Amino acid sequence: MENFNVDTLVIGGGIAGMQAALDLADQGFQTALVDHEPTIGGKMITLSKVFPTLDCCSCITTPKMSSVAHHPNIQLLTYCDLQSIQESDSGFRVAIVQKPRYVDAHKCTGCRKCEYECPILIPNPYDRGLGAYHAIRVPFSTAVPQTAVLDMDNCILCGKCEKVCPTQAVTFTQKPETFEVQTRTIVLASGFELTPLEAKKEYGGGLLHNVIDPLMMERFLAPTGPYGRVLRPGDGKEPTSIAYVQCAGSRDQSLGVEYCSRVCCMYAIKQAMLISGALPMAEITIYYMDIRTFGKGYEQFYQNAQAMGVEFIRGKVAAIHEDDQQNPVVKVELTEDGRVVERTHDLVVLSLGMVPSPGSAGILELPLGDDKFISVPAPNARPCHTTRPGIFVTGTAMGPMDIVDSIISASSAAAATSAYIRAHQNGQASPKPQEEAVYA
Amino acid sequence: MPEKKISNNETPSSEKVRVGVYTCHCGGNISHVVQCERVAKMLGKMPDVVIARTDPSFCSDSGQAVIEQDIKELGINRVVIGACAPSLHEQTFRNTVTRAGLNPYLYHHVGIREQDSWVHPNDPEGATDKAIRLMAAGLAKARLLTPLDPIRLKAEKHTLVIGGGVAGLRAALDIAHQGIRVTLVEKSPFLGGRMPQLESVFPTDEEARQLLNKLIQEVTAEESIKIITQAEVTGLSGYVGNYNISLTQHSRGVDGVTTEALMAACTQETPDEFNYNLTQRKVIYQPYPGCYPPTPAVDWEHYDGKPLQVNGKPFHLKDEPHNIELTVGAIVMATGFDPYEPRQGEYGYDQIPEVVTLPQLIRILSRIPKGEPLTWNGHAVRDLVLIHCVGSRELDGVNQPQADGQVNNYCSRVCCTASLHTAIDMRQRFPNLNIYELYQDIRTYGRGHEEIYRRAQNAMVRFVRYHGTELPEVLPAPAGDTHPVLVRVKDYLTRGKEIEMGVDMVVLAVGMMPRQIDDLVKMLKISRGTDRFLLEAHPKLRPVEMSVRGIVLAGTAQGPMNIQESLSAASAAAAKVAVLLGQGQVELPPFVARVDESKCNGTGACVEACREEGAIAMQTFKENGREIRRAVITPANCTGCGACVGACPNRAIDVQAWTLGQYEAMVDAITMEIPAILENVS
Amino acid sequence: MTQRVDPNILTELKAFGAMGIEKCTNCGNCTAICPMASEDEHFPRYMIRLAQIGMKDELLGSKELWLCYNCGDCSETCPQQAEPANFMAAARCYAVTHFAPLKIGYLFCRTPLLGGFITVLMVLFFGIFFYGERQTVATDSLKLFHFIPRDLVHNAGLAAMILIGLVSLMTIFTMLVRIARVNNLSFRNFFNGTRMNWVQAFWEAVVVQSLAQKRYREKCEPSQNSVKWYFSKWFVHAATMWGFLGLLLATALNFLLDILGVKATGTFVPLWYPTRLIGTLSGLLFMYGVMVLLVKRWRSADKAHSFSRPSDWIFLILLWLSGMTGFIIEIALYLPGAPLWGYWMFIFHMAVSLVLLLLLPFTKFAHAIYRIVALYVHALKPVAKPVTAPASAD
Amino acid sequence: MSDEQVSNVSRGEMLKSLREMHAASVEQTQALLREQKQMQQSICQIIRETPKTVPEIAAEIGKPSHEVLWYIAAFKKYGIVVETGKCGDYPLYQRAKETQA
Repeated sequence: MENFNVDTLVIGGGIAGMQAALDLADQGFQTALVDHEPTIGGKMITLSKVFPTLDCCSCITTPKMSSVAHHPNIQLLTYCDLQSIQESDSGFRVAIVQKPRYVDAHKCTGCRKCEYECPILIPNPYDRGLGAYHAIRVPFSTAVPQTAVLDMDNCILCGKCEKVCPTQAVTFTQKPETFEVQTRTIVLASGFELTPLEAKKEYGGGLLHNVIDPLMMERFLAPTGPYGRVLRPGDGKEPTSIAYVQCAGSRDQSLGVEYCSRVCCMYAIKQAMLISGALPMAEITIYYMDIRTFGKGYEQFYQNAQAMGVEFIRGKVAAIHEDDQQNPVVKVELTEDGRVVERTHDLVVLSLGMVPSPGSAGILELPLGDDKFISVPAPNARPCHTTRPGIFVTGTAMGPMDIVDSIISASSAAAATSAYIRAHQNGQASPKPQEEAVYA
Repeated sequence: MPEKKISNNETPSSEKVRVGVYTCHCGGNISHVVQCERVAKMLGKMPDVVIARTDPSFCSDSGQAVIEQDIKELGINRVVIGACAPSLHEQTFRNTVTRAGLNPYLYHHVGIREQDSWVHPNDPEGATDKAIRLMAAGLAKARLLTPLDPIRLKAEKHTLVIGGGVAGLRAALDIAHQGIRVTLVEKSPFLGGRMPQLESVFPTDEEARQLLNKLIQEVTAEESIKIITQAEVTGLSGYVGNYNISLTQHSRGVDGVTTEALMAACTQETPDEFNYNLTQRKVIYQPYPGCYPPTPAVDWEHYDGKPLQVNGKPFHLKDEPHNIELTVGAIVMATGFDPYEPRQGEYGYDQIPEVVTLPQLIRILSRIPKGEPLTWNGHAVRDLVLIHCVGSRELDGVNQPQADGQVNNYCSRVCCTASLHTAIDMRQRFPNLNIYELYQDIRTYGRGHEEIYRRAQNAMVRFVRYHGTELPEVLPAPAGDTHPVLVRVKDYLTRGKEIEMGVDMVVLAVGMMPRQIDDLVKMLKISRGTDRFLLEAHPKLRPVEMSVRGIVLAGTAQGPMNIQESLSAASAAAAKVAVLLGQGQVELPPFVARVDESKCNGTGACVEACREEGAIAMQTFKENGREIRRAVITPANCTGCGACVGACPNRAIDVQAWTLGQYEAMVDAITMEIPAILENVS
Repeated sequence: MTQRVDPNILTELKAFGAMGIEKCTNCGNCTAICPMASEDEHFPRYMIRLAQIGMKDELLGSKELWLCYNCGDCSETCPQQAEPANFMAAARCYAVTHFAPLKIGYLFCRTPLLGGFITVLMVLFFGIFFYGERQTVATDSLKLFHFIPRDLVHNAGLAAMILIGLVSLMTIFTMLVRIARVNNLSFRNFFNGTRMNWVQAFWEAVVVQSLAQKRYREKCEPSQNSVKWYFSKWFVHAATMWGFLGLLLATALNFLLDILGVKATGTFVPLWYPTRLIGTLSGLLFMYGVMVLLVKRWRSADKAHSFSRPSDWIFLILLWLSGMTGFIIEIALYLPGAPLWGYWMFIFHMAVSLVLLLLLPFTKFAHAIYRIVALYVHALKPVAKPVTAPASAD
Repeated sequence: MSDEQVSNVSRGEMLKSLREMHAASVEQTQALLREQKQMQQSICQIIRETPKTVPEIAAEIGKPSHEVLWYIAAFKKYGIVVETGKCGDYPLYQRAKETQA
């Protein structure tokens, strides 16, 4: 990989990163988008449908991924890690490592012949480990780029993939490659992780197979999910009683996560509605402390869910244990009528919250807020500016937010970034000269 | 998108039509109901269809690649895609087709999600049948498609920002930073909107006016921003890239020289809106010290017209409104919000003097000097109740509808945090004050907001949880009670026990209502949602754009937001404007009327039928020595509504890509009996 | 019935040591995690709520306060770190203050200095009293009941017993009255149990739960961290309680033997003599329990012991002193000759033990009374079921 | 090892040296593969003739049901098993028609 210059380096290929990159590239700025995963799409690509419109998620994400891939002003750098960053006179010099795919990205056509030939099955992280894929694979059918990647840690080097590849793209000898990008600005969109399923021991500490995280449920609801339908992972039963435990990973000082994660109420309600569609006989209960459906159209969404028969019970679930049928039993006080009950469900979804993705913040030497997300010193004046001039932050890297807010935040970061570039031009290449206008 | 070359737009009509038909599963949205494979199989048997495929999602990169490949390898020259609504991905597929070297208008999009699978979830058979018909109709149309070119127009690199509140100011500044000229128009005589009425803002506890002044300074320092106050949009024509705007600006009424004398001479008073009518101000006024512009202005609406006595001489204040015309490429709607005004008697509002709204309380608090106790209505306030969700989260059948018959069933997003923030402030300033918050759910969702909730708890603010179906009651206390007002509520943290609080002041945390901008909405032909706020084109694909191209949204005109969110939305709006106007040109779809010269004999019916200004006109041509009157279209002004098509007695006008011939073919295909379709196939 | 909110109760309870309780958002985690809470007895959340809106009568009239064994699970898992266990302890202190006559408990719950001072004063008073009544010192062997006349000791003990008996009855009565009022019961309900005979309830409360500590044993051990059995909450508490009861029994038996003329109090007996043996073994058990409890409090070992009220300390210290002095006396008894300090220690022991008994209704010790009553009412569950029906139907 | 070297040695030798380089992970993965093969054999054998639910399969081969489900999901994805209806709340799975031995 050659070194090259860009106007902006966007870190993170989730929805916020893609939107920021597109908004900047559309204005004519040379943009590089770097992601440590072998495909862009972030967390959003693994979701089923999105609230409150219930659009299918891939209908929103995949075209954006495609636009990013085809945009003449965007250079896509997948499966790359940031190594270091140095301030230079015209911005930043960023060293990036291209991790070896063991597949020549230029030769690979994404035909997946290698994948079908590979004998090893490994847990598929895009299915939260509940589905499987092979040690060499295209991450998922809509991945961008459609390039296979080999997991050397789970490879027996049998060479079958190499043999079957029609374009001789498999190269076991690839090595990490380091290259440098000279950029004038950086947009950090490194996203979030779920609070770990294991964090709260009262909820089984991740050991109960039928107590799952919400992204698992997203996969069950997505047509491309591991089972192609909603089944509980403990024994493949189609659940008839499903419970959501709200604030299972937020607003809980016993976990060290004190803030509200902002999206859990809505995704729980959304999933409840989708489950009602997929399993019309299922009873769905949402245990909550406060329902926070604050966004545009969200309150109506909540009321619709109530009308559909989703049961809302105010009370923080204190503990979950398993009965001898693998059924999770929740213990909760129904605070509205003051009774303590133990209720048995087939499946419990812990509405886990958001914690910042580890990584980039440290390399960029950005200070963190009390909540460990990137600190934004002047939220009421410059909501996307970090403490370092020329580095902007957007999306869930700066705190929990939903997709709509992430997209708006991304566009706003794009505006801040382009304003910064224009203000610090130093006689360097400005956006591409405009074409002569054509009159109708 | 920057220069996308449109090539191969000269597909000769004689060329053999080769259609590719693609039925999308839409990630299950369609395939869960419609048997897509069957649709594809049926369509595959129809004439001219070269290939019929299905895919989990054609909009994905791999899906698009399939289509591209077919065009290149199978020589497909017409593309029919059955998928979601065209509003979502028509553009996506246009780009796909273009990339493959085909004219983008040789592709037709059939909405079999919104029009079929979503509306017939319980009738898979019927839905599949319907999908086949819709697709067959699409195919019939696609056969008749001709290559078209988009209309490219020079775009004015100039933006109109309507509204001088924090969102408007931010949007103006960010747009100016992208090298685009801005005219900021504000209805009132002063900038700042609602923000200066706040004191300290959460979560940073900064001074609202200080923050705002910084922003105003930046805006006023920017040469490419022109600020016009006391002005309203009174006329609008044109289209994206070239909107012609008429503004009417009122006089400020005072000029620099006599300002102070005039202010001194002015005696007429009127309720001060800045303090939510709690106080009086003169009709010549500055809302607050340090406002911008600093020059006072005359409140023409309330001015009684009587001359002032200045230095013993009568002085007449006169409003001489004048018009300003400008051409802009885009419009930013930053018209803001109004606090919900409770109706008389709602929680005792406007009946019991102890009942005020939260915005009023903030003004009241700002007027109490440091160290002095809180008094209201002539007595010390020891106990105070804040009621949440007033004018928000209302329920049909529980809350009384407003004048327009609606209830505000949305959440206003900011009131929870604002109430708690104010409560903390009060507990700090008046340590003996006891505060109750009556809430349904505490929605401190934002970054640092939960911390505010915690601070309020640590400050011993009391919380009482009511149900939206059983609202609290505010009553005057019987004589001899320790407090003037009683608040009764069923507390759902105490098993619904009915409790009562004696209080000295009741504060209603009122929600947000959109500004009254009916005229603008009509003029711009933009849409509002059921909540009456302005409606974005799509909450995720185009969250700050309206469906009318060139009009973008900033701040609370779109829905309740706090300051930080307004700023973000405003900056996002600026980014969209920059993308739209940055290239200096815009592309309009070619779906405009076209006159078939051979058929037009100049009846003029089309001109009469046309609703757009300057879209169609009669012109006289000399042909073979004869003078012929014929209709001529100005594509830029035509919206493609088709009114002229219906009016023409000679079928001489058609809308491009939506011609009568195409419609007829579609209708024939859609009404064909299924056996007939099959026959047709065999 | 509409009730007027009293905002002052919570503030008052904070002064009783309910630190952090203002952070409570009523999420219900504490009640759900509580091993003692059940369908009908829901606490701590509901107790906290009563305090938040100032429902003083309901709070004081609740048996739930006394069903809590302070295992600390609620505080351990509280999402807000509002320390509900702490609140319950404070509320019990508050209740003790209200139930016992003359609000003497207030001193011991709220004012560490004054409470401690009064305790010391009382000990001094009895010390001086016994010192004033002392007789000759025997030097050949320790003849304690010659030093302080046997009858005097017996009479003082009897008087103290009668006094605290009366006071305890009063406090029990006050508590029952409140429970009755809050639950809309008549006082007779407590004795004509419908489904469960009140004798049975008594058996359940006194023997099964209080002596055998069934619920404590079964429910109050933290499930997560495995503690050695001899450090388990239940064992430490049981050691203290049974040790104390054993000592009481030994004393009573001695008294009985004296009345029956089998053996005069204070005559020398070998270590294996039944009453002596019971006393020594109980004493060892007792000292072990008290020591562990003291160390736990001192180290704030867990959430349940993170905060201590003066009343907790005074009670524990008195227990420790009485146990410790008892052992020193026993050592003196078996030493050759009659060390003089044995006599002084005896005076001190008498004074401390008397004060311990006298403070029974006013310090943390009072839980021994109230918990039995609460457990009794609990055992009468069908009668005591709250008649204020939940306002919300499902 | 540079590209030049690779082209000079035979493919077999290259793989061999690579295997040495990744000895630990290869050995681990080979063990995993054996387990997977065995699992696949025993599962497929059970459901070759009659479709069964996950708990039934798990009971027959004596493995935890969540593990069996993981394999079933994987096999289903790659076309080795198919779903053939339901037994109560549990879907039934059967070996797909084999295209090759």
